[in-house]
Amino acid sequence: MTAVTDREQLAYIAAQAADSRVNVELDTGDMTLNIGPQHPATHGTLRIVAKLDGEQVVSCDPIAGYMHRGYEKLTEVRTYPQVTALVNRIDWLGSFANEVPFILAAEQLMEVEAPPRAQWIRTVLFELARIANISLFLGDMGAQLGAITPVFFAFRDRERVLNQIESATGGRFHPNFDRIGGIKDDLPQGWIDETRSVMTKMRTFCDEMEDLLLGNEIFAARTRGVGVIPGPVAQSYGLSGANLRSSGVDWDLRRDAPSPLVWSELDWKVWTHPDGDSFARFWVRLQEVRESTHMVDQMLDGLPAGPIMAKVPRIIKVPAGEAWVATENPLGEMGYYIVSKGDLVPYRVKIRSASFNNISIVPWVMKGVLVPDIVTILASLYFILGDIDR
Amino acid sequence: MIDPTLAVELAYWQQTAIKTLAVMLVIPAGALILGYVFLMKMMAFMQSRLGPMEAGPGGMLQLVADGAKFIQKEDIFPARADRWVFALAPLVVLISTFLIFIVIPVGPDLVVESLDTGIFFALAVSSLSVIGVLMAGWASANKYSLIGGLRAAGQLIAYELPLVLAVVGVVIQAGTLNMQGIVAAQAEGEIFGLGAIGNPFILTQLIGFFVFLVAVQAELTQPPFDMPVAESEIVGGYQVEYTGFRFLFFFMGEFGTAFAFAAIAAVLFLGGWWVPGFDISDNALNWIGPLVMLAKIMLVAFVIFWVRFSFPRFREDQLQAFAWKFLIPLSLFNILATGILKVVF
Amino acid sequence: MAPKLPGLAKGLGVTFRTMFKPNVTVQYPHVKEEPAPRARGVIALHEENCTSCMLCARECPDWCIYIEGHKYLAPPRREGGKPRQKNALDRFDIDFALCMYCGICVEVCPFDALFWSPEYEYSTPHIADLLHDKAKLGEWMETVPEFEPYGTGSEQKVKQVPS
Amino acid sequence: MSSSETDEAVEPVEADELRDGLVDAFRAELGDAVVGSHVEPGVDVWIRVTADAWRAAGEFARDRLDCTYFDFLSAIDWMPSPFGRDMDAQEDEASADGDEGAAVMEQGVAGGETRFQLLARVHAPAKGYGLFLKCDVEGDPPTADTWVPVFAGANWHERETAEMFGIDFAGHPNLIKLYLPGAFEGHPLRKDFPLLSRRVKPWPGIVDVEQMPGEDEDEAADAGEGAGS
Repeated sequence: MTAVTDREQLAYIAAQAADSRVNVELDTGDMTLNIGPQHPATHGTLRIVAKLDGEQVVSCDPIAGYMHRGYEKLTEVRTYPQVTALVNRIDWLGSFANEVPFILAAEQLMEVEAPPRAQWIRTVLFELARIANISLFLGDMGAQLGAITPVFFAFRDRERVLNQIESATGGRFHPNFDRIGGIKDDLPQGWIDETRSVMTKMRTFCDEMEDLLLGNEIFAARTRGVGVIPGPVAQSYGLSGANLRSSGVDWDLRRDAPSPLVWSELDWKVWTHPDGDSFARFWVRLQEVRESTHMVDQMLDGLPAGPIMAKVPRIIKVPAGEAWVATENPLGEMGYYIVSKGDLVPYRVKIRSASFNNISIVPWVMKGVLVPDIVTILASLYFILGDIDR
Repeated sequence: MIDPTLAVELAYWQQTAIKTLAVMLVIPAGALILGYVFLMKMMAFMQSRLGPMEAGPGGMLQLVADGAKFIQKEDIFPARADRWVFALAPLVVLISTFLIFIVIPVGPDLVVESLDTGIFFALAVSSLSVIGVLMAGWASANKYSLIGGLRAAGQLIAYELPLVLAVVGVVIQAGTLNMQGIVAAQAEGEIFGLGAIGNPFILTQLIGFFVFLVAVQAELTQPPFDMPVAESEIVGGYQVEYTGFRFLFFFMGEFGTAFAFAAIAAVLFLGGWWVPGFDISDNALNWIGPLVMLAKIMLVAFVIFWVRFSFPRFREDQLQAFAWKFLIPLSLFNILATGILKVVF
Repeated sequence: MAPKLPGLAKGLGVTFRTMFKPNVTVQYPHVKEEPAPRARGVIALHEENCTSCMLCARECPDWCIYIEGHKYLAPPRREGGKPRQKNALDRFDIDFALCMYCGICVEVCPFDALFWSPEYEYSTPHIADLLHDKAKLGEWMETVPEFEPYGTGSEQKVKQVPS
Repeated sequence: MSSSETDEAVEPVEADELRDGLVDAFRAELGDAVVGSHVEPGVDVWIRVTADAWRAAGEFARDRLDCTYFDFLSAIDWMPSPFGRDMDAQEDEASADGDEGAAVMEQGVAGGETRFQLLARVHAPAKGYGLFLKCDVEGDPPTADTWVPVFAGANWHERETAEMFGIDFAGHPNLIKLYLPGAFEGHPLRKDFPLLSRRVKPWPGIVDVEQMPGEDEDEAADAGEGAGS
């Protein structure tokens, strides 16, 4: 809570109002409809200025920045453990998955390798975060299209996954469990069996979603052929994750990028879909959640015994140098570019978040669609506001 | 006319007073029952929740509490709103609901006015709500409500036609427009010699029943046809600027109309207040008629709300195409088939 | 199982079946759900262990731990020995309005004076009351659960909570 | 990982011919516009070009090295920050400022001369490698050509870099602020932009355990200081 006086607060709000008039050149022809920043379809405070001609969208550009917390400035004054605590608030649904690339980049700079048991537990929690994140998307996609029931199924079953993350790490949304050289603590007793039962529950959830939405003719009518993004355009905008794989580009960092985590030791399949429309994005994510539940089962069977923390000095000073590590987060490719000058605090951390690129394609994909399709396409691109604004 | 229950001579104005009072009570009660049983409890159980449990035993008084809350809310007019039109819009919607109940029979003698053109009057009056919705959409001086109002106008008009055409099949088979006559027709008639359970038109008019239910779903702007109040796109459509008791009118109008249309469907397709085993003019039906009607209304309302909680919503153009290209031809075919069969048998 | 129903009918089937399955609501004020023993609800202070070394206050990213202490001469351990100089803790406040529950202070404390307790019902009408002082943090000590034993294959040793 | 200025000696461990090949391809294409490069065997490759060859480097990477995937584009400000971490006790402030002059500005991997340096990453999904492109930007405000015609995704990244670092992108179709409100002056990610939230509140970590009467001053301060950082 920064100690900003009321006067500054009022000046800031006045500037905001001025901004809305100056930035958007007013065009009297069409009707300009402001969707957001407080709007149910925008997962948080994204504002979309859509120029409508009747129900047809002439142009549509999102205005981000209502949730900008200035992460890259904050990381310049924080030590590495403090940044880890801070950084899992960027994509607050894929909790644990935010910390992993930052810690891996720091480990790469320090040339430290976490023991195998720590790597396996990291990957288990990574996939649990993916399941928790994407299962909410499956429910929310239904809600955006008007079906009220799926979102409650999503929250009901996702609760069990969050309980598992909480009983292992202590925090449901912000685990802060990853350390340079290993993880903070080991798994409690009985955790593995409980997680297996949660995984079977999640598979029945996926079947319910398939029955409720995927097979539904109305859902198909609303999403097939809506918001088609061809492969090359997706690549030039830097879309990542399920948005890229649903446009036919077979690229998944878990398989293609060398990473100390244990994805290479499991057998699993990367799901792609040729169409690139909203239906394909929903379909790819549904298969990915199922795939993740199978991966977690395999990992729980093969969890090695051993220590969970490598030899690391108490006060961490990362040697000078630059490192980049990106992992396949639930929303897409998230990467950290750490520039270190050898002292307690990183010199510069560039945070490449998935939703930033995923939403930069909105002006291109929204030309000429109908108003209800704005919501469908936004829901299918699936962004988290914190990920866009950082 | 002797009022059967009181068996005392009542002047005409006294009867109308009682009947109006009865209708004035039925609508809020019907809205409360439907609202509580389906919107609160059934929806909750379908979503593996409990629904409201704190207000009253099992949360029964939740809607009463909501009503009180709405009434004490501030009555806000948007700055550039068209005051008179804004104020009258909810009333117009509510009036159309009240008028429908005039012709709905609940017992051999229990009907406000047994008009000869009963069903025709009911459908004509039910299209009044379109005007109320348009007034609300325009008067709120808000982009979202304008879009909502226009969408509602397009949708309600598009689905008036299948609604009426579905009823025509029933009228052909019953031979009369009078609701009591339709109930009587269903009581006496028999299919293929099997007279015991009479001939509820749902058996012979299945297509008509399906088209009627779909059209009712659209008239009530409920998912999968809730474009006018699509909360994830236009945040409540024409209702967005309404607060306090005006929003209560809209809410009561919505559920009152659901109650009314479920009642019409019960009369047209499920044999109204008649139950097998009773003679049509038996005085006892005056007592059990309303209960039978309530049971049938709850059955029909269950299907309406069950569809509401399970489906996503259509897009605007798909909704119109579905009405014009699929429902209307289907109902015309139904009329044709009924006509031919009527002549043959 | 069921014949290839059209998608719409399958959707109805799912909602109909869910109607009869048990629901998951926990009616909070009457029935309370047990958070996991490791849940980070509130921080408890074991005052005897604290030597006011200020490490937690320095490491806290949100700057929400305020410590004041003074030195005093403690009686020597062995009679005739030199009087020992110890730190006394006057003030140890954690402002839970600022705290982001990251757990760095609990981890960095070299003398195991801070512990996590899964207690979560300490909301107050005034935000100022979220500044828990030394006594309040001491009260939370009772709610700190024993550390859970670890799963198979772990080489961690289970820590003890000072009684 | 030593931050060697230029790539004169490849680590003897194993030459990474794939990434060396990339560097040579760039050298063949752009000639002396490639002013610096660094290969981290098996991990990554950095190539630094001059500002006016920036767009050509992008097009070359996309067309001939089929790096069709645009990852991100940002900038680094190499001037050390005069404020430090705002966490040292206020009276230590003086000592921090004292040696500010001495903190020389040395760039990281693949070197560089100017204060601002653009940093972009592109990726070749088909081939499975990615590469970093860097370039120094001079001038006041520092300007570089835009990558929007090369990669459509660069639009937002350049808008963010422009408002955060004050770097102007010539040819950008709509270079208005992305995050910050219209009337916001200054470029927050520049090192000389103060982090206000840390300047208004005194740091609670200041050791103010009063000394014992008759205790000498510095020994206590060192105890506090030593334990802390």
